[in-house]
Amino acid sequence: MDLMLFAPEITLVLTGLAVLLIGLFLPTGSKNILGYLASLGILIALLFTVSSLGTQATAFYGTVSIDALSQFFKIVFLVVALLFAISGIKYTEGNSHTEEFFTLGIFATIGMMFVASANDLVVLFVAFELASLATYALAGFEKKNPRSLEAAMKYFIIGSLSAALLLFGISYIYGATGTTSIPAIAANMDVLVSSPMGLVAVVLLIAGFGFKIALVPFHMWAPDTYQGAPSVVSALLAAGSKKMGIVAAFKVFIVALIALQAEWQIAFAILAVITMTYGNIVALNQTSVKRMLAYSSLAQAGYISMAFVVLTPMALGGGILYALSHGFMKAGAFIATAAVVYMVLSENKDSTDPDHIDNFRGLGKRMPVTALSMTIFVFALAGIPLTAGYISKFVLFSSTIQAGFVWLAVIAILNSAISLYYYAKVVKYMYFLPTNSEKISEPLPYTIALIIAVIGVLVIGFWSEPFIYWSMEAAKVLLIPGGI
Amino acid sequence: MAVEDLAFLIPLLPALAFVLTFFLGKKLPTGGAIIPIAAISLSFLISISITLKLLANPEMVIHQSYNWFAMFNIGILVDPLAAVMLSMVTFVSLLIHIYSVGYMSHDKAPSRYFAETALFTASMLGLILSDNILQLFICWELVGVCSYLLIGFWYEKPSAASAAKKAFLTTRIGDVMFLAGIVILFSDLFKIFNGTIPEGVYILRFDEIFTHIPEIAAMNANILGMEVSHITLITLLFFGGAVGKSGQFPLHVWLPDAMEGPTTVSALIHAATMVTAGVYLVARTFPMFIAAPDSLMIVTYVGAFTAIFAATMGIVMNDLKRVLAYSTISQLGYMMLGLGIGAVIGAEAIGISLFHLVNHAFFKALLFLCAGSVIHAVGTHDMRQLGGVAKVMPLTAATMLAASLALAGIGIPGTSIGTSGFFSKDAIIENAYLFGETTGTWIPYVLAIVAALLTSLYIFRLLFMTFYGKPRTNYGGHESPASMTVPLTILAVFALFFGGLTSKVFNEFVSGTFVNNFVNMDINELATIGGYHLASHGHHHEPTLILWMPMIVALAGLLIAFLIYGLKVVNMDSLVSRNNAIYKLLYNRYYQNAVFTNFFSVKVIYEGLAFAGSFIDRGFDWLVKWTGEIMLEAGESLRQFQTGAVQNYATAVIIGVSLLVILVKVVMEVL
Amino acid sequence: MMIPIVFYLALAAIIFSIGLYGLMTQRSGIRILMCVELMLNAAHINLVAFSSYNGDLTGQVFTLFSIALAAAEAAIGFAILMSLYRMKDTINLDSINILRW
Amino acid sequence: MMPILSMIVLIPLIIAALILLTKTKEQARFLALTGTVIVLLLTVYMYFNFDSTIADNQFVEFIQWIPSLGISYHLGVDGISMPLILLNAIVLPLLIIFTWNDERKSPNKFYALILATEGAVIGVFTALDFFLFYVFWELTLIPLFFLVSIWGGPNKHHASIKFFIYTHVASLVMLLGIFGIYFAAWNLTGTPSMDIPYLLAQFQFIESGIAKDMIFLALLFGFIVKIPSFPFHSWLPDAYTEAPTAGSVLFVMLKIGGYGLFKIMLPILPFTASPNLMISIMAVLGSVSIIYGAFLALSQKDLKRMVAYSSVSHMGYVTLGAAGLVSLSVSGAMFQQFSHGLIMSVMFMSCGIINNATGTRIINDLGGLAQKMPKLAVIMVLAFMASLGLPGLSGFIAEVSVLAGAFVNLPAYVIIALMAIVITAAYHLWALQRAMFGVFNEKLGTVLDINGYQTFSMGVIAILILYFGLNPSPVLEMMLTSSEQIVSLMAAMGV
Repeated sequence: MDLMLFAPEITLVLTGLAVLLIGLFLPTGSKNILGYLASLGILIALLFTVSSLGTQATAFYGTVSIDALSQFFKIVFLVVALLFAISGIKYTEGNSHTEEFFTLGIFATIGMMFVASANDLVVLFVAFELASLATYALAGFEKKNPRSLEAAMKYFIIGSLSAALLLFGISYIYGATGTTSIPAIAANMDVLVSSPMGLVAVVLLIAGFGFKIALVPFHMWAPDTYQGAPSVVSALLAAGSKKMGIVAAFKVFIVALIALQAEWQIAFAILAVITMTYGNIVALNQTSVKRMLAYSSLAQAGYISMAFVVLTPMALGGGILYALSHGFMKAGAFIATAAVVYMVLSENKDSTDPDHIDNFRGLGKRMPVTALSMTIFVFALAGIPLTAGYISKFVLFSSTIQAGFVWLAVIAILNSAISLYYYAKVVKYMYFLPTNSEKISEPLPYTIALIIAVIGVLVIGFWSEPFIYWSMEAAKVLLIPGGI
Repeated sequence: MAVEDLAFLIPLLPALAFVLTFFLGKKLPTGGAIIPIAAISLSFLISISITLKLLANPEMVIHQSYNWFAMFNIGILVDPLAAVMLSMVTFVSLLIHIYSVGYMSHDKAPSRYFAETALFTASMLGLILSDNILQLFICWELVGVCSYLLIGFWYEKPSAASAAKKAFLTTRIGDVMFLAGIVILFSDLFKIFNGTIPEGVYILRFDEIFTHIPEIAAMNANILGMEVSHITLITLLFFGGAVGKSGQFPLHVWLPDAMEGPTTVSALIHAATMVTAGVYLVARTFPMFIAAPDSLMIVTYVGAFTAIFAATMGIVMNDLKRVLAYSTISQLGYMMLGLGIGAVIGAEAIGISLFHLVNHAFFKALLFLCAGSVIHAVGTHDMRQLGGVAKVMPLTAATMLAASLALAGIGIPGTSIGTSGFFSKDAIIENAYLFGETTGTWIPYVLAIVAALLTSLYIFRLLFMTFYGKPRTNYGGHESPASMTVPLTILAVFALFFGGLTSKVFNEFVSGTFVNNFVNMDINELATIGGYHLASHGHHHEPTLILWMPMIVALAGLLIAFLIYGLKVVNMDSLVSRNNAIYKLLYNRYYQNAVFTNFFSVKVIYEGLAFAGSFIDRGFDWLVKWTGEIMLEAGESLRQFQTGAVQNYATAVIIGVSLLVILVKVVMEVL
Repeated sequence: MMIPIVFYLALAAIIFSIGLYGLMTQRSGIRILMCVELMLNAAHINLVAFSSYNGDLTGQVFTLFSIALAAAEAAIGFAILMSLYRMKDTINLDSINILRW
Repeated sequence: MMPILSMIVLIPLIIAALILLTKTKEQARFLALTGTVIVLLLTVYMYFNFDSTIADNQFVEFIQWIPSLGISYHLGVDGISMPLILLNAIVLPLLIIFTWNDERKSPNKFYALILATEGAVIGVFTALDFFLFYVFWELTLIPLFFLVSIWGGPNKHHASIKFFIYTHVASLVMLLGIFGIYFAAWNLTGTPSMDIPYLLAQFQFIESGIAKDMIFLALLFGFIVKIPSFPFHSWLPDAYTEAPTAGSVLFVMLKIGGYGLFKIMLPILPFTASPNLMISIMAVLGSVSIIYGAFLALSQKDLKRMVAYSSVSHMGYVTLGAAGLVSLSVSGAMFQQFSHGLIMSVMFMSCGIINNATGTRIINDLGGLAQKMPKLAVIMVLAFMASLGLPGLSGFIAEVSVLAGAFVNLPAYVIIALMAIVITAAYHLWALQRAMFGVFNEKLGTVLDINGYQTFSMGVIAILILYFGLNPSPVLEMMLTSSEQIVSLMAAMGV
């Protein structure tokens, strides 16, 4: 087998270890070099992945597969990781645990990437847990900050609970099919379909992944964690590990458990509707921007899970494209918030809720770049044309109509209409409400990260063709039998 | 080049004058009065020479027509009817302009005045010249807006501003009917051509309209269960427009208030330009009216009723100009009556009515200008404060007398001796008698006769109260300047002698207006469509009494006025008192103001409907707001699930799992 | 002689439910952690049982992996609880709810 | 030949971006003026090279954009869009001139947004691809949202959010309709395409009648809200009133609702399952809007609000005329859009001036302004007369064409509209009487007449109102051509 297939993962592992080791010997003052190192490593990995787009292979005795789907999602994860790392440079400034921060981030990314290319439940579960564990630690990175710790605690408990559910579900599947290899499961489902175990297993798995995707009611941790965790980490969680849950669900349900399609389609239909509606409505009057973003990403997750219901190539393509766009938009939004939080904290150390929407007053004057990019992100999330958010919504929703689920499309569209309210509210605060404080210089790393995200959002919005093409390719992998 | 090619200049010159005066007037002496005067005198010359040309060869008309847009055209049509109107309007308006030079000399914005009057004249001339109903309507509206501007000329006076608005709105009601008529007419013709109008055919041009009268008459509309022929519908709607413009009952309310403008404006409105438009419209579309069952009857009755209705109010007014205003309404009633009589005398009616229109123009202009000269001199128009003005302003008094004689219609029947008014009014009343004979309904005749009595009564009352006797208050005053008296004299001459000299030729000339090389209408044939029985032509022999009747009542009126206001044999104060019901009714003008303005427009339309509307609108607004609030409320309550205690979260997950199992099962059962 | 698989499954299910119950009712972070471990182990029992019945080792391998993961998980969990305790002098999770709504 | 349409769409957007970089008001307004003037020149050039005798799209540009979804960059103009582009191109420079001397915070943002709006609106008028169409359609929202929210009146936040969300919902419903027709065609032909002419042509082949009606209604809703027509007008008064003068004028330029009616609704109308139902829906909405708007305008205390409601009433003619389905009425409705744009801009400019000069817009607090502002009085009276449909001014042509044309098929509704005419006259004249005439209200303090720039821009528009009132043919001809084609389609279907 060809190790080049795993060039990205290998690069990341090496980078991670390197960061960890070098960090040990560096004085706190000069640790921010690590950030650059990490970013560099991730960038290289990203380039490897992009270059390997379209390759088709399996490795490690068929437990891992490289294909359009895995590569596409790896790109998503790596992009998010890159944004995470770059903005992390500023965030970890002067922190003595810098190396842990980046190493954990990188390992989390590795986990996600292996989930994306996992072709066996064992690998999938292990990688899943790897990502989870790393992010648990990241969520609690601010050891002195009660909010951060609480966030970590909740995330951890619900996480391990759902891990248990997941494993329990997997155990049934294994029991019924006698294998953990995804294609093999698909091959001998008859026992599972005939027995009540099937439904139970499906629901347990949905719960397990739903925790990561943050589907109501498995979402409860998400708002708290996104709000409490460091904004940069929230970016990683919302934009990255959420997608991990999605890709895992894609693989397990659409490929392995296709025989139980009826069951999980209904389940996802219910969850999607509940999730998007709940997310949007509760987001309406949030005062903490991070919390608002958390709920909005519930809503987005709801939209994406429509793909499970519709289950046409176009719908899945739309869902996958949406995952990518959401990666850019949500990561960008959280990083913009991170910049604001940074600003607020640099003004007064002990502000309890630095992400309160009042801190966004007059941001247009105070941090023009941040404000402008935030505007673009929220409009993109709202699905205003010529942004990534619009084109993804366009593909996803229209596919819903194409497949005849008009009612679902109507609900989704009404939802995105509602969502405009709280997105516009942010813009209103940034540009229309007066502020007495003056302009401040925007931290460079955040700005760079934001600009990258903005470029991503706009490029996908304008020059959509290649992205749509690759997401469709990825979707084919899921639907065409033996695609994996 | 031939004079008929200059016809288009008739309205254009004043229009041009408007533009010039509007922009340059301020810089010129007397507000640039010279520009409109020059322009209008040119128009007058052209019109009069065209009229003479047409007189010479009756078959001829001047018609030019150009494409405007879609299936509509712009064009000019000068037939006898138009020709006499043109000459009259340009002539009277010219004199009024000259008169205004003196009258407006003390005003602060004479240039605006002259600009607007020029436009006023121009639009009236355009109205007369129109060869299609749409263009006529356009000029019709322009006349309306000019009257709005002129009545509100002293806009800083709230009363003037509101009078202007009232005039415009009231006439607007008529205009809408007129427009509705046009719209229906259009769609009928559109259907007749079934949707494909050939190139170069302009379906709203009079020749097209007239040639399709039979088809239109064949169409029926069902309104409130009764079958109405479209032609009747259309003509009645047109008449509605005429009622508005020509101040017929019930849309006459604006006319008295229109006194708020300068007196010369009143003269222009009442004599030359505005109010005659309604009569002209009916005359212009006479072939449609005569082909329309019942329409002419309604015209007759409305006209007759208006004649007497206004006259009754004329007797009790104490304001110089108001008396004249009501007299105008009443005289317009006569003109409408004259046209309505067409039901029995056919095309002749046009001649008769138009003849009265022209004469009325002369003497009414004269009356107003005299009144103006009085007001100009003494600075009040309340007759109770005047009296014996004749001593101060002999010339004005003399001309006023002439005008009053004309209005009262003094003259010797059977001869050609008499004031202009005598001939025209007499003709109308006689034919009203003929109408009675033919149709057996005498109401119009009776109304007309009584109105004649009242007419001479109120006009001589005015004369005696103002010019006779000794001053009631000590007002200063002097004879007006030449620029004012000269026009008075000229008008006086016309008021006295025009009628006598031209009555015969005029009637023939104008009555033949629909028989020429543009349109050739057989009125009698159309009358059969309308179901009217025209009286046999040739000379009718009324009994001598009938012949003398108008004369007698006129003199009677004169006598009564002289006894009461001249010799004061009767003490008026007993009658003229607030507790005399009839007097109160008349003095408050039958409480129309209360009904129309205060109740209908304010209470019903504004406070009733408009506010009901705004209430509904708040409803819609509330609906939108409410939706939003519901959402926010829902958000607020749903948040509470997020208790913050991690056990609850775990519980939620577990409950979620179990519920999901059940739900999926259930749904699968259902499907 | 052979114990039918249902017994194992039942056992696992029971343990799993105990874990769930504890998770919902317990206040102390440590106990909750233990409950989670219980649930994981229930799953492990399933896996092992199945694997021996299906006669392939995947399940047991999987279990080994999973146990290792569980250990790591526990470590992180304790770390978090530890620092919580340092800050609040309690690991009673009810009292930790700054973040809500 | 040069891609003239792309130029008139993109130049404003590019210039807008440039303006954002400027520092001073002078640079900003200068750039803005240049941009708009360039657009004007290009449009005039295009106008004179436009063949008004054919109904097809001209100056067409076509580039593949997202082939896998059948989305393309497809531009073109026809008799429906040309006049509206002309309207925008004419009014925008004048609007810039109008605001030449105004003092306001961050003028560069202000002018940038104005130009952005122009680009987006013209984009809607030129787009021949539904995707592109929707993109521009939504793009018009954002600059206006900012204009209202930043420079708006006291109640601006409520107004802007309301307008933004309300119209966004409408757009989304319209999007559903677009999806419907898109996939219907896709399933029919097997190839995706967002091309408007193509999809409109495909519409008739959709089997399911319900689907057809649903699509029609969804699209109709999207357009009706933008027009706006009763009962979906409640965003309008707030938005129009709270917006700054320039914003209100831009709102008036936003004729995309009516445009959609002619460009998209009418061509597919005869192929819906129940055309007559659709026609009567439109007729009802139109005629009710006319009379309803008139009554509400009558009841308003605020001058600008009155004008806003009058615009509801006027736009009713557009819907009614479209429903009339006679070439005269349809072209009249198109012309109404054009003339309404001109008239309303002067009206709103007047409101803005009065508000700045006196500090109030409450009609009863004003009075006798004509004595202090004679120039404004002249222009304003003309605008009001035009707005109440006085012959010789552009409003009349439109209204009489609509009424006469529509009466052929919809007599009852026309009668309703006719009743409104008196009310219309009433509130216009009454407002004039109370605001401009009568005794000057001394409490207003010193009131200055309009300055040279304002006189110029308002004067030019006033002259245009007069010109098109006397000679509508320059724009009416091409409208007639397009509407005749539409109507012939109807006739073919026997509607």
